[in-house]
Amino acid sequence: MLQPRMARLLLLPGYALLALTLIGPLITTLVISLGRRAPSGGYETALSIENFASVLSRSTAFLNTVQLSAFGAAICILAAIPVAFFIAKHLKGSVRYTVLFLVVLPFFTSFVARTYAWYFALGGRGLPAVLEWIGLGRFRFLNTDFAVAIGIIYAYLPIAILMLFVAFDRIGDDLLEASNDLGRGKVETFFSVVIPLAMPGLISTYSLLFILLSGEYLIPMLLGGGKVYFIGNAIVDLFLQSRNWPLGSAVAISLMSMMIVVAFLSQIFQRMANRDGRIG
Amino acid sequence: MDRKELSVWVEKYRRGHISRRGFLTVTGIGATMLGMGIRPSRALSQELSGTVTLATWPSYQNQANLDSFTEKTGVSVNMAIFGSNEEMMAKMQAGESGFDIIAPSQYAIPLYASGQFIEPLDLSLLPNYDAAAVEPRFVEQGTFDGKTYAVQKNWGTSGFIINTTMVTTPFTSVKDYFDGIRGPYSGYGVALDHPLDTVGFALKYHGYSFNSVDEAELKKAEELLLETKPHLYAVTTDFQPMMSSGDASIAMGWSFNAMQLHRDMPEIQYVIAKEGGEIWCDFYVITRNGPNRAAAYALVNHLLDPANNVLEFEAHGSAISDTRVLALLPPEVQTDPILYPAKELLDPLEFGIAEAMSNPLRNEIMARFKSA
Amino acid sequence: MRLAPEAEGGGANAPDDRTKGQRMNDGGGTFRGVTKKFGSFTAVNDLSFEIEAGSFVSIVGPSGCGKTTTLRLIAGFEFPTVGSVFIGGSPVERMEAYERPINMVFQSYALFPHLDVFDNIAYGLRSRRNRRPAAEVKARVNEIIGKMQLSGKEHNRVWELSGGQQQRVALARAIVNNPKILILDEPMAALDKKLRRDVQFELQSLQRELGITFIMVTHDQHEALSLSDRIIVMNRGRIEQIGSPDELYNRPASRFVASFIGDFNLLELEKPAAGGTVDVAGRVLAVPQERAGEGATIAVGFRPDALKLSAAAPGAGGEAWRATITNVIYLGDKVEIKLDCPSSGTLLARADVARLAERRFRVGDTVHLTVEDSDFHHFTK
Amino acid sequence: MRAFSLFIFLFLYLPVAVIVVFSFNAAPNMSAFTGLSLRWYAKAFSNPLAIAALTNSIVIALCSAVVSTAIGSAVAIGLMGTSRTTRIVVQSLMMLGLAVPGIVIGLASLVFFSAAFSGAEQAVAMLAGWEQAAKLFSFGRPTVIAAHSLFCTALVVEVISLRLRQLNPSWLEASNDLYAGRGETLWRVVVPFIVPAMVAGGLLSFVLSFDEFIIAFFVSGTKPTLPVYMFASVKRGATPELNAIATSMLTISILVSVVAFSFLRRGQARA
Repeated sequence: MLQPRMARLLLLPGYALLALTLIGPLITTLVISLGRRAPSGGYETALSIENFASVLSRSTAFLNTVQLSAFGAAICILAAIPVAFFIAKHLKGSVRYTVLFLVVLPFFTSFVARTYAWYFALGGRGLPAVLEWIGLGRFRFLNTDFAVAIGIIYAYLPIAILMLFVAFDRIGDDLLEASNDLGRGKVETFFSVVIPLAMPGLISTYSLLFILLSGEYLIPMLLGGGKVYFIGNAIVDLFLQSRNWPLGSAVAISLMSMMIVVAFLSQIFQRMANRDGRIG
Repeated sequence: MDRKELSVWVEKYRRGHISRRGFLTVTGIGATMLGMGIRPSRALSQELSGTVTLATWPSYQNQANLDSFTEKTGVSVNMAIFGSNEEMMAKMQAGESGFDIIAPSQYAIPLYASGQFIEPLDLSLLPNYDAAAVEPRFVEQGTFDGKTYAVQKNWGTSGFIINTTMVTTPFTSVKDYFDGIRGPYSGYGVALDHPLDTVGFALKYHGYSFNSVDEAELKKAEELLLETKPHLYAVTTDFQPMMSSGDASIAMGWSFNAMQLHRDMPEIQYVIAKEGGEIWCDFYVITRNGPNRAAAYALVNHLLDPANNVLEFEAHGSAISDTRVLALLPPEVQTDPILYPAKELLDPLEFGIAEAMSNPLRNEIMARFKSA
Repeated sequence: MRLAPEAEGGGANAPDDRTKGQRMNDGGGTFRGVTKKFGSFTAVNDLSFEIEAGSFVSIVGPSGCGKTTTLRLIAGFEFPTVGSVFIGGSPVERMEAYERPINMVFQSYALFPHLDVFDNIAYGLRSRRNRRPAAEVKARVNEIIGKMQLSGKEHNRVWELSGGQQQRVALARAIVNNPKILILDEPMAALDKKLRRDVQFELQSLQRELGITFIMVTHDQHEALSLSDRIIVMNRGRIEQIGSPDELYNRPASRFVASFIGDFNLLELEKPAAGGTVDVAGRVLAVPQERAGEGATIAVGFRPDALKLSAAAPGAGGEAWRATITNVIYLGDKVEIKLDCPSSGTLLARADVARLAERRFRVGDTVHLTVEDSDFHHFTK
Repeated sequence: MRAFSLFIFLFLYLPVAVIVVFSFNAAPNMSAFTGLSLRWYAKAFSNPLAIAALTNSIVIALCSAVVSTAIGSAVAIGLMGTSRTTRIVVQSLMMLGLAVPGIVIGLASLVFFSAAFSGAEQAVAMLAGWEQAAKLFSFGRPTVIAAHSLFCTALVVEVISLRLRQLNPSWLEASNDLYAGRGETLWRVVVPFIVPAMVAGGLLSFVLSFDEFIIAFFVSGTKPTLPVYMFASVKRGATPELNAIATSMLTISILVSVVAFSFLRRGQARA
């Protein structure tokens, strides 16, 4: 429907943006990853793939990242599904948008501050003190996988709710009613109609969350206290602490490759889910 | 500048050893511009105006001094806050050139100087600086190749901060730290997220120099660190809340952390290890290519005014060695055991050095320690 | 109507800049050798036909026959690969949809969800190419809202309307622009049967009242038969036959048309006709004069009403014209009887209930069949 | 489900509550609540650094939201009319823009912009002989906005594409049929249809840009954004001043959003 000429025109600013902020910097990263650490840190021209071989030295961080991201994204989705469904299908008119707005509202306070608030909430004088007072014993949450998981779930839950809201909102009420009519209760309808139809949305949400999570840096830094160490932390340290930019770039490129694979798989799964979910 | 010299600079630029503006200036491209009627931006002008940018640490300057400077000169002061010397240096190495003044620690100065990020100070523009009033060992840390690149701001030490209600065994040494954490205090120790100190103390445990870059010695240090890692509660520079909440009982830390914690909770004590550790000193340096050099000199000079420096002390709470300032401070400050420890405690301390900061192996050990 | 500048000298003729007299002349459409290919698939193959201005034309055919493509070629959503399209005598095959004096009622109605009823109807009158003054827009839209019995719904959201109301809005949105041709793409598809009848009557009256050429695509042959002046029957991208409902019913040009329009009993011949006669299960029929020039007859057939049943053997045809009744369906005044005939397979008979009153046929009965020679249609294709 | 939603809301608001409560704490640190006080607000609002960082962040987030909503909408619409290959390439690049870790894009942008600026400045100085050329470009708001616009645009494209998938192609044909050309159809049918997605994308962009830390840390030059400032402060021990800043931010945001919301409502009623 759109004329190719107009389409090209509309895409032009997008191309410019991509060239300036993505392609240029990425090529720079690639060039740096083939270089060598200068004696006092930074980058020195060279041509070697040695840095990519050294990426293996960060395998613990990779493993940590993948595990917690996969887990965190799953929990985000599981927690977001009832909320998003509730907003999309049980709330009407302006109420639903007000509620959606309330989901986003915590975002308006600083992320650093919010994460720092968890630092205190999970710290010795926070939740553990409450639990001890109740008589459940002495807990320590900070600097554990648990704390980092709480942090990332907290940070990414609103995104999950928003994305799933869109996915659920697209499913017509008539389909739910049709299923109810065909003798399936609410729960059964949810699993036999809503979930299959929302599958592409679920998959894209999960993969986006996974990708965002695996690039996370601040949360493990603040709540992991150097005990839970993501690949993002490894990259930041390589750039800002050891100033080994070539290795940092190589690790970054490896991480990106992993993300690209995830995104690619997500596309394939979405397409498959789309095919399955198509009606007629 | 002859051809050979130029090619050396070109090579340095190519390797990223110097910044692009440094390169332009040094190689005479700046001079070419001058010849073409282009006045280099860094030319000093007598009139002060615009904005001057100071890169420093959090809670490290007194706003009152900056305000009075603005009032006096009309130059507004912008501050960029950094978390560590390494961060600051990484950003400079990546080509950031908007800072006029930076506040690095002693070990970073040779790197900035050799990388052409900073240049020897024109002391005639800093009448408030009196080298004779500052302890020579600190003055010396601000020089490179015999030239003064930096003027002292404040100094401090690295040691251990313990909560005496939780740490009941005697605690006086690096050994007590590592053995304590691997022993009775497992799960309650904090190491600094700072390669120089953390690797340095691990070296000290084995009796080596804090600044060692010897491979064999570093290997032993790494073994110790990796052994300790599972017993640690955290590896961070932001350990004060953990200490005050009782989540941690032993932390590797800096004297100003100890000051703050001790003030609120007297049971928290500062220990300078008997084997030694680090003594450090922060400086003001003026960047080579900062946008407002004249104002940079004026601001540093303003901050070094002894009366103003007293206000600075109130803000950062670290020791100052300028005798003119000390004379203005209450006597109990100079006898404070955390701020001004006894000489015999200070003697074994070493200044962190540039080689240790930039050594690839030390950095890699730190990275492996953190990712373990 | 705004045509291409070269067609009408660039004048800003709006769709309504015409008198009623002209309307009858300039609303015709012509296809000349139109072929439309999508890649290697030929959707429409060498189509040529004329549509008389002011007539109600239906295009029918099975799914995939090319009727929708033909419609879209008229509307301007597709452009011919080869051939020309004329509207009111002007070539339009290179004109965009928004340049053609044609409006369409979409199958799904395609009402804009972000606009209310009034704004949906006013959409065309507010388009840059066709902009009317606000007062006129208001007057015309209100008039049409009244005519289409949508009063009081002006500011309703379109999704709040019933299916019938939505269809009226879609219709109003198209005719408010006074197009030369109104295109209706399966307009009844989404309506229930009762409503469908009403809408059919309304459409017919509306077309008479407006005098606009209506072109309707439908897969429902009954709908086409009852509404249209002329019907275009399409199959596999080609036209099978164009004619009035009467012509199509009584003189189908091909086996396809015969089977598609109305019910038909088709008998494929094992041997093509030879020497002016055909042998149909033992019966020798003379090929009618008018068919003789078209080539060999390959099939014959007859309408269900031509088939007469009797309990006793009428003589000719013998065993081949005996059949067993498998179904009897009463349709009020008519009865339909399905028969299993050993020689011709399944046949359908239809008769007035009144005529059958004296004898009741039951499932399982064996009957003798009679068809007059003149009731046989002969097909060469 | 209602109960669970309520629980999730509690979870989302718990840290916010901590921040708000401790911003009024009289104690010098966050270890205990000792009494009500406004001292941290006084301190925050007399801290020009914090104020400058806050202003900076608001300006950057606004610009990023506007830029990325404009570019993102154009791209999402443009993608409807391009070849499959172009669409896949652009979508993959956008996805990449979202996926690239901030640290990578931040540092890479710093090095890349630095090189590009230096080249451009030299060219201008040599060719035009303009003496101020060496100061022509510097890091600051524009660089942060550019870098933030990447992931914000990617997000907007995603959100709007999702919406466009629900666009009934017949609407476009109907519009064409009703004398509206392609451009007019875009403006009168497609754009109104994606407005909710644009608003959502814009809001999300604002929020993400406002909170983005690591990219801003690298390319904000000498003017830190609020997260950069806060992060640096946290690294040497946070004070409740941060809570006061965060609480103020929250208050302003709520006010702005309520105003924006009521405007949107009024606009809806009129349309």
